[in-house]
Formats: sequence, structure tokens, C-alpha cells
Amino acid sequence: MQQLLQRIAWLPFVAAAAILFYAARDLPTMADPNAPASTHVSPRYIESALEETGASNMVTAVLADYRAYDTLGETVVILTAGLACLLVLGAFTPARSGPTEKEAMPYEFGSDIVDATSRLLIPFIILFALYVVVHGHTSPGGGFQGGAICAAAIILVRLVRGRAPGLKLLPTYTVAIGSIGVLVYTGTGLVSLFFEKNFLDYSGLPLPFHGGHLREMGSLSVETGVFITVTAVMVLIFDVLTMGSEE
Amino acid sequence: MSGGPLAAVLVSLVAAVAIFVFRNHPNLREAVTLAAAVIKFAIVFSLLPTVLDGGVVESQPLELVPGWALHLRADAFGMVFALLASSLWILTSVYSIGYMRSGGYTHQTGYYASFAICVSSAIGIAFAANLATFFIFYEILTIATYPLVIHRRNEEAIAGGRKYLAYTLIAGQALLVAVVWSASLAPGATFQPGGFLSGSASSGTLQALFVLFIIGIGAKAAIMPLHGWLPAAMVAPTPVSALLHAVAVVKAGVFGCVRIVGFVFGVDLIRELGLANILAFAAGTTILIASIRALGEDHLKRRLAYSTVSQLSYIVLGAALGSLHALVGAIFHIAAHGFMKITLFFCAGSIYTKTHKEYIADLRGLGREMPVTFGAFTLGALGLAGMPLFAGFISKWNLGLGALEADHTIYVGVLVLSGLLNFAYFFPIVYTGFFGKSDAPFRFKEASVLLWLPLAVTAVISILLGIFPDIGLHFYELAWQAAESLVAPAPLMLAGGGE
Amino acid sequence: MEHTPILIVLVPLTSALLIPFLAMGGGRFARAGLLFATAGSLLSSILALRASLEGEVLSYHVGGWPPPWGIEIVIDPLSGVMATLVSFLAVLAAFYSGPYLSGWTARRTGTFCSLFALLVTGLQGIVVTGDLFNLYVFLEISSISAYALLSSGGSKSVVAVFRYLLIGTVAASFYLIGVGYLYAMTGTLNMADMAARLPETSDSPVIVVAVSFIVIGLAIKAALFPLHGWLPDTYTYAPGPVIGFVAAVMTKVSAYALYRILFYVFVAGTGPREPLLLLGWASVIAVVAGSLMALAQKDVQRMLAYSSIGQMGYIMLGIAIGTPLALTGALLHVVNHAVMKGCLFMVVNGVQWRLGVFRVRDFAGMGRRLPLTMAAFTVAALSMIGLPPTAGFFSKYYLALAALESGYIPFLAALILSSLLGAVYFFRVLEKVYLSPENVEKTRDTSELPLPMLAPILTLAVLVLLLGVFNQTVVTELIQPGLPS
Amino acid sequence: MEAETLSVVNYWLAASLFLIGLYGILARPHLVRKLMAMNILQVAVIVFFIILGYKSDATPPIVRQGDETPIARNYINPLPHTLMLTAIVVSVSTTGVALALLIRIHRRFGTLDESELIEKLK
Repeated sequence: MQQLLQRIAWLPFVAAAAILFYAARDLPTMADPNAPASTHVSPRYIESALEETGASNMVTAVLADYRAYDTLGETVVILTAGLACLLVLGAFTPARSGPTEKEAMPYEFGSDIVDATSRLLIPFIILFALYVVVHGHTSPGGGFQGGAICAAAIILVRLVRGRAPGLKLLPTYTVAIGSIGVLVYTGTGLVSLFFEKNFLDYSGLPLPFHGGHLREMGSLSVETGVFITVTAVMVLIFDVLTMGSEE
Repeated sequence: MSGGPLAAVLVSLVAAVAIFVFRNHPNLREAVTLAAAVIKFAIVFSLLPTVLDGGVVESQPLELVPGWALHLRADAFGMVFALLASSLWILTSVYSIGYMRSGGYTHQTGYYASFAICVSSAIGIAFAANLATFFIFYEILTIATYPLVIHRRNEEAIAGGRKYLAYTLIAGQALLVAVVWSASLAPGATFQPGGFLSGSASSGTLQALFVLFIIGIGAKAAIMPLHGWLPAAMVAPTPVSALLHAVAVVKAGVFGCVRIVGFVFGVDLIRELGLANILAFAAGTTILIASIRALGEDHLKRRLAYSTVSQLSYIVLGAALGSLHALVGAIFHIAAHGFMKITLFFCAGSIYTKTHKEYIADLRGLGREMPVTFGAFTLGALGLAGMPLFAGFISKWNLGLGALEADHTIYVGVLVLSGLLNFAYFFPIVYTGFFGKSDAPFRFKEASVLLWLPLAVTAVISILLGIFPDIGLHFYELAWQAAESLVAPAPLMLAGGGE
Repeated sequence: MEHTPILIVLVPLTSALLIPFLAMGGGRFARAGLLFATAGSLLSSILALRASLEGEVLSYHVGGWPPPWGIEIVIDPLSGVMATLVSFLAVLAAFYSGPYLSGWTARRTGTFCSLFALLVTGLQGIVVTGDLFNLYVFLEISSISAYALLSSGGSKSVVAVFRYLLIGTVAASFYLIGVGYLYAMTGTLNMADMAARLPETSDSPVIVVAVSFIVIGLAIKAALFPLHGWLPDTYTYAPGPVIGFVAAVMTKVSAYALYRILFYVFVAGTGPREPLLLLGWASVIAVVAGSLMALAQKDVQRMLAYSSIGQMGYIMLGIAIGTPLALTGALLHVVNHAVMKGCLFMVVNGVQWRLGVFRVRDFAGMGRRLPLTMAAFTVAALSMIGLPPTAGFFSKYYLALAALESGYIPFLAALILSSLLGAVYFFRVLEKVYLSPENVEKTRDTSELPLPMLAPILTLAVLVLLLGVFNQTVVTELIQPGLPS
Repeated sequence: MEAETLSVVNYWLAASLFLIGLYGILARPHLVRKLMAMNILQVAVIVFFIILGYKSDATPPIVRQGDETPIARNYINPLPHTLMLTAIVVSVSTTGVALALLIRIHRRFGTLDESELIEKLK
């Protein structure tokens, strides 16, 4: 059965190829400003984003406001992945006899030069991460990007110095932090629910702003949630993949 | 009063639950069975006057699927089967108690519960007002019979059970297709005297449909070549065989056959489609071949099984011939055969209980020791063979008349020949029983009263039915009513179309 | 009240986020959180369903942005029924998982319960959304949580799940490419808006390709033969509390998504017919092949897995025929099959949990050990075979009638053949259960399953009967309002 | 005409990536390679969407300083970018879970080759 399947594996491949190449000719010409994708729905994002959401970065406007529900789902996907890694690898450090640092982190680079350089770099990396989050509204950036950069900084610490000195967080806690991130996101949405607006409708937030500015604050709040989740889960996945298992 | 048919069905379902509840109290359990049987008979009997007056008793239809209602209706034809099943249930219950106790059988709770469900579905089949209801109870019957067939739980029983399921489930699917198909041709698919399919589709479609119906019904009715499961199912305890043959399963098959021919297609349509002759031919062949097979069987119950295959084809034959007398004969034979065949099975059962003998050759001289049993057996056998003054004669006589009416003289010959064959395969049993040389010293040792009383009763009834066919339960009158609703009698037709 | 549509998703989501904290107090709290998550979702689903049955389609604009710019959540009778079904089975599965999880550490329990709640979130999100891309996002939430949950059944399950992950991702990519093609042609992602704009471009081959990609993608997720490769191993080695739920609803939700896209986005007549016909023939093969392969299995759980492949064929067959009657049958079968397959898997896993056996021959004499459990198994099995008056008969009846009326006689033949095969493989088990002597060593605890496991099983078994008897009500009140007009 | 040729070539690029990914998943025996192929497959989808969002003579979707009334013609379509941000995140998450599964498999069976695994599973 297995061999038979492998022998006919090219069949779906060829079929997909034929279909894909065939359909390409009938798709709208690339870069055509009059293509349906450019004339329906998207013009509003381009023309009113600044006014309606206060974000000059339209991608952020769509991400954190117009389609914020998608982004909520996306953040949940990340958290789910973190939980999934946790469940799959069962990396629950037992309270009594945890693995020693050496065992837990077999990939440590002990060089002084690397150590010194990283000490120098890490504050700036984290600062840059925060900048990317906060300025996601006016320039490329946002919670995901910032979170990834921040997580990179923490993982750099882990790589260079082991888990002991900096940010010694057990997976249980990183998961909790990740959950807090998503909770910040849903919480922002729920607040508007209590002020008789729809879920994630930031115009219902009880903040002293109006119009675009108010929505911008809402987006910033959810971007913060995303930042927290992404950072925590990236670190979590790294930890889980490199730690020994409970079994 | 309109709750009557429904109550009749529900009584034994409730009883099945009660039987299960009292599983640890055998006496109570069997009291429930008996009580339910009597109540059920009373309910069915209470419907009789209305039906005899030419009325019907209907229950409120419960729609399951649009155009698919669970709908019960007691008409003359259904009453024949319902009366038969409910009256025989009382006798079979008495007999079962004696049989199961003296045989020391296990799983008795399951046995009584399944039996109750079987009788419920038999009544459901009898009172079904449309194909959907008929099909649902038909399938319930299939499943409820299975635990009975495999009651002994040994290899042979399980093999027999498998064979039973294979035949009936496959046939059930064919029936399902046929039912769905006819429901899509004629919404509601409510049984009507004279059929409801006429003119609803091309003759090719209707022929295919009929074939599906016959496959679906034929397996239970054991029409050759779909009879294979019936002898295999003889491994079950004797009361179960009695149920299979006389009370519910096979009877439900032939009952369905008449329903399909008379109330779904209509005898005229069957004839127009050219199917009547084929069906009659199949039935005639089955009658003869099964009789000959019965001759060759030495196992008592299997011989009786082949006898059933043959006898029930009388009914199919009557439906296929489709003339007034043939239908009367066929419908009356449902009841007549029920009483006669159950007598024979009861006899086989009590012989087995007493002596553990299953083969005819071993029965030498037993008739002298068990005179009641063998006497009853003789009566039943004579009845089946169609002796005048016995119930079987009435049906055969009418069938013969019907064959002449329908200009199929050859089937008169078949009937006569089959009667002779019946003598041929029953006579040796009786002879061996009474006159065979036995080594054992002679003494009177009839089985317990619970065993011999029911069989004596049924034997007496089968004589009574022969002399006074309308006695008590009015089977004969019901048969006439039902047949007349299907075929307007010839003189009336002339009068109607007089101009 | 006006927010019930979003609560269907939000309650399990928020609970999932809180469960890690609850778990710090002990596994019991995590389990309670899971129960709350599923029960809350069920309650909101029922409320939303009731509102939608009164004739209005609830459309909830997340973020206050009107569609097609924002994302819309749509509760019509169809999604209402589906959401209720999913959350109802989730509640039962949450109960059922109790005895399993009682031996786990609190943290592991917490992770498990959290993922379970996320799985419910994902499935509910798919069901209620009115946006094609949003559907993809929730598809991924449900998939990733399902990967994790299914892989917690031991090493074999990990290998099986890895394959599932690859295939599942390919399926999602197929779906996404299809959505991309549609987006390129219409410029929108909202289902209703797309339905309005598609007729302008419906003759383009791109649409055919888009439909094909979406159908293939979702058919993989729904395990339609021959795209079922991931299913048997995954189901066979999956842990008990998960599989009862996953097998019951996960493939159904994909089938539901397919149905919604084919009949609500490609409004009747504008959608291309060819992929549907292909789907029909694939389903016919699925129905027969699934049953045949089920016949060949010695492992009961694997047998059920193959039987699921066959049964998914039934649903797809209904979708492919596409007449109102066929769709009624397909949707009814979605409900019926979820209930009966959930019951069967829960029984088999309960037996495995109690006695550690899983092969057909090990079921010998089980009828005496676990009488109630096995009674439920029998009812569900009879329904799978399609005997009246159980639920399974009626969906099959609708499908058979639809096949007959549209003239697809081979489809009808496949239905019949598969019921017969179903009868063979289920009676094989039932024969063992009730007729063979017991052969499990006496040392094990052989009493009936504990109440948290038994109660869901019996509930489902009773439901199988109720759905059969009150079939008419179910169809006219719940299913038919969900048909495309 | 040239634009159309260019367009088809671009679409074919995405299609080719898609096919490379599909081929890798179907035909490569090593699980890590399958995983990489899966990533290529996802990249293909991302590329495809990005192509859809492009407009000639338009700038990235960030309102220029001083542009009071942005016109759709001048900026490329932000929606596919947003969607693909999500797709990337999904891709990362799936990869993470897949790696976790692979580590588990490797710990238990000591191999990641499919045929060897099938042998060991028997």
C-alpha cells in the first residue's frame, strides 16, 4: 500500500501543476490598478485608514482595527502553538529535582567575547523592539515584529549564558505570560463590549480621546497584547525545544 | 378506539422492558409475558367487530419524514395476521415456559424479551398502513429475531444466525430501495386495496420495482432460492422455530407478499406487467421442490422447515393467481397454516424435550408413549396435506377454485401433487411413531402439561377451523372481506359494466 | 443578547486563556474551567440558534466595521445548529475526559484543558464566521490544537500526527490558494459580498480552479477518500477523551465549511458543476472503500476510523448531488453521524481505558461486563448500519431518495452496499460482545465505567434514538431552515 | 503585452514554489525535509498573495507625510500584506509544533527517516 502510494505520488503533483499553470493566464494582470483586488474593499483602507483609525500605516490599520478579529485569531494561533509544544514535549520541570543548567541548556556558548558583545547589544535590541511596537502605526512594525525582536534578545541571553542569569522563566510561567498577552487583547475588546459597542470596537473604550485617536489607542493596546504573547511564546517554544522532558 | 392498533403494538414492547426489569425473578417475568399476551389478544380481538362490519381502525399518523408517516390501521387483511400472531403468542408463551424450564436453557430473559419485541413488530407489520411503517417494523423484526436464532450460543447457532442475518439484511436493503422508490413515485405510499402504483411510472420501472420488492420480501417468505436461511435457523429452540414459521417471521414475509401484490401494485397491474405468471411459476416450483426436499430430510425439524417453505408458497401462489377464490384461499391459509404448523413444531419440541431425539428414524414407537403428542401431530399433518374437514382443506379448495378461475389449470395439478407429497413426507413420521418397533419397554410418558396442552389446543383448533372456518376469530369472513376488497367479484363486475 | 454570536467563540477562548492560571490551583480547577468553556459556548449557541430560528439572520460586525471591510459573524439556522452540535459534544467530551485526566499532573491537565478549549474555539470560529480568510485562521487554531491533543496518545500517535500536520498544512494551503484566486477575481473576502460579486466572473476558468482548490483543501480536512491518508493512524492511536470529540465533529466542521462555501458563496447555479460531480464520484468510492477497509480491521478503533471515512462519503455525496433533499440528508447525517460516532468512539475508548483492550476479539463477553456501555454501543452500531428507527436510517433515507430522484443510481447502489458492509463489520463486533465467552484476565477491574464516562455515552445513545423518532421535527425545525434558498 | 507576460511569469513563480513544496512533501523520505518543503509551500502562498496586492507606480501602504487625501491609486493594496502577516505567523506556529513533534519522534525512535520509522512502528 505504502509503495503503491509512493509510486502514484506524482499524480496529484502533475494535476496541481497543470491547474496552477493553466489558471495563471486568466488571473488579472499583475500590478493592474484596475484589478478587482485593487478596486473593491481595499480603497477604503487606503483612503480612510488615517482618518478612521489614526494609523498612517495601512497594514497596521487593517491588522489591528479593520480585521482585528483575524489578528486575535492569529495571536491565539501562536499561543496554541506554545501550548502544543508544551503538551507534545511534556517539558514540565518537576519541582523537586529540575535538570541542572548544563543539562537543560546543552547549546551554551561560553565565550567571553560573545558574552561582552551580547551584554552590549541586548538593551538596544529590546529598546528597538519596543520602538517597533510603538511606531507600528506610522512605519513598518507592530506587535508581531516587536515581539519577535524582543524574543530574539531573550533567546540570545539564553544562548550565551544559559538559563540561569537572565530571565529565568519556567515554561509554566511563560505560558501564563502568553495567556496574559491574549487576555490583554480580548480584554480590550471586552471593555468595548461593556460600553455597548461590538467586540473590538475601540470607539467604545472609556479613554479621553475621540475618533481616530481613540481607535489608535485601542490598536496600541491590542498590539501590546500581541507583543507580550509573541515574546513569551517564542521564548517558550525555544525553551521547550531545548529542555529535557519530564518523562 | 383509534388507539387500539397502537396499544396492540405497544403492549408487548412494554412487556419487553418489564421482562428485562424482572430478569432476576423468573416467575414474575413469565407472568408478565403471559399477561401481556392475553392483554394483547384482548386488544386485537376488541378491534374485530369494527373490522367485521367493514370498517377500519386507524391510529393517528406520526410523521417521521415528510411523506413518511408511522401510521397504523387495522383492516380485514391485517386482522387475519394480527389475530393469528396474538392468539398464538399466548399458546407459545405457555409452551415456552414449559420448554425452557424443562430444557434448562440459559439467557431466558433475553429470550422472552426478544420474543415480545418480535410479536410487537409482527402486529406492527399486520397493522402497517403504509410502506414506511411496514418497512420499519419489518426491520425491527429482523433484528429482534436474531437473538432468538442464536439462542444456544454455540458454533452452529452462530453460523445459523449469520446466515439468517446475511439473507434478511441484504433483502432488507433491497426492500428499502423499493420502499424509497415507491414513496418517490407515489408520495405517502399508503396501502390501498387494488394498489397505488398503477400508472405512476413506466412498466419497465415498475417491473424493476417489483423485483426489488420480491427480493426484499422473498427472503423472509423463504421463496426459493431465498430460503437458505430457514433450515439453517432450525438450530434454535423449538418455540423459536414455531415463532419463525407460524407466528411471525416467515408469516410476515408472505403477509408482506400479499400486501405488495394486492395493496401496492394491485393484482391487475401485476398481471398487466406480466409478473403474475412468473411469480406463480416461482411459487409453484417452490411448492414442489421444497416438498421433494422435505422427503429427503431425516432431521424432523428440518423436514418441517421445508414443509413450511412449500406451504407458504401456497399463499404466494394465491396472491400471484389473483382471482377471488385464490386470494381467499391464500389469506385463509395464513391463519390455517399457522395453527397447523405450530402444532407440528410443538410436537417436535416436546419430543425433543422428553427424549432428545431429533431424527425421524429414532422416533420408533414413541407414539405409543406420547399419544397426545403424536395424535396432535397426526392431526396437524393431515391438515397440512389438505384432508377434508381440516383447515388446510379450506384453503386448498379455494386455491384450486381460484386457479380454475384464473385459467391456470396446471396449478390445480400442482396443489394435488403437493398434497400427495405432504402425505408422503408426513406419513412415515406418524407410522414410525405409532407402529415402529421399539426396544424400550412401553410406558406412558408424555411431556409436562405445559408442553402438551398448547399443542393439543392448536390441533383441536385446526380441526375446528376445517369444520367451522368462521368459528371464533372469523378468519374465513375476514379473508373474504379482504379478498373482495382486492378483486371485485366477477358477477359484480359484470353488473357494474353492464351497458 | 445582541452579543451572543461573538460569545460562542469568546467564552471558550477566554476560558482557555484562564485555564493555565486555574491549573496552578490544581487539575480539578482546570477541568472545571474546561467545563465552563464548553457549557458557556453551548449556552450561547443555543441562544443564538433560537434567535436565528425566529427568522432573522444574526450578523455581528466585529470591531464595528461593516462588512466587507470588517469581519462579519453570521448566525443563520445552519451555523446555529452546527455551533450547538459542536459545543454539545464538547460538553460531553469534557465530562468524559474527567477520569482520564485525574491521573495527570496539574500542569499537564491545565495544558490539555486549555488546548481542548482552544480546539472548541477554533471549530466554533469556523462555524460562525462569514469571512473566508477568518475561516482559515480558525481552521489553523483548531488544527494546531488538534495536533497537540491527538499526539498525546503515545509515540505512535506522534508519528501519525506529524503526517497529519503535513497533510493538514497542505490542505490549508490549498484552501488559502483557492481563497487567493477568489480574492483576485472579486477583491473581497466576505462570503456574502463575494456571492454578490461572483456572478460577474463566473465563466472564468479561474473560478473553476479556485473551487477545485478549496474543495480539495477542505476535502483533505474532511478525510474524503482518497485524501483520507492521515485519518486512520491518527484516530487509531489518539487518546480517549480527544478522539470522541475530534472524530465526532472535526471532519464534519470541514464538511460544513465546504457546504457553506459551495452553496452560500457560489450561489446555486453560478458555481461550476464539474468539481461537484468529481466530488460525487469520489464520495461514492469513499463510501465503498471506507466500508471495505473497515471490514479488514482487527482493531476496533481503526475499524471505526475507516467507517468514518465511509460515512464522510455519505455527507459529501449529499453535498455533491446538491438537491434540497440531498442537502437535507447530508446535514442530517452531519448531526446523526456526530452523535453516533461520538458514542462509538467513547465506548471503545472507555473499554480501552478500563480493560486495556482494543481488538475485535478482545471484546468477547463484554456484554456481560459492561452491559450499559455495550447497550449504547449496540444502539449506535445499529444506527450506523442504518436500521430504523435509529437516527442513521433517516439520513440514509434522504440520501437514497435524493440519489434516486436525481437519477444517480450508482450512488444509491453505493449507499446500499455500504450499509450491508456496515452490518457485517458491526455484527462481527456485536457477536463477540454478546455471544463469546469472556477472555480478559480476571485481575483487572471489570466493573462498569465511572459515571462521568458513562453518562455522556448513554446520553448520546439515547440521542441516537430520539433523533430517529423525532426526525421529522429535527428536519423541519432545524435542518430545512438551513438550506440555501 | 509585456505587462501580461511579466504577470504570468510571476504567477508561475508562485506556482513553481507551490509545486516544489508539494513535491517535497510527497516524495522526500526524510521528515525534516518534508517539513522544509511544507515551509516552501507556505511561502508560495505568501508570494502569491503579495503579487495580488501589487500595483504599478504605487508606494508601500504608509501614508506619506503631507498627503492629506490619500488616493487608492497611489498606494499598493494593504490587505494581502495583512493577510500574509497572519499566514506567516501561522506558518511559524505550525513549524514550531512540527519541530516539537520531530524531537519527540527522534527521542523515541532515534530516526527521522520515514521508511525506517515505518519499519520500527511495525
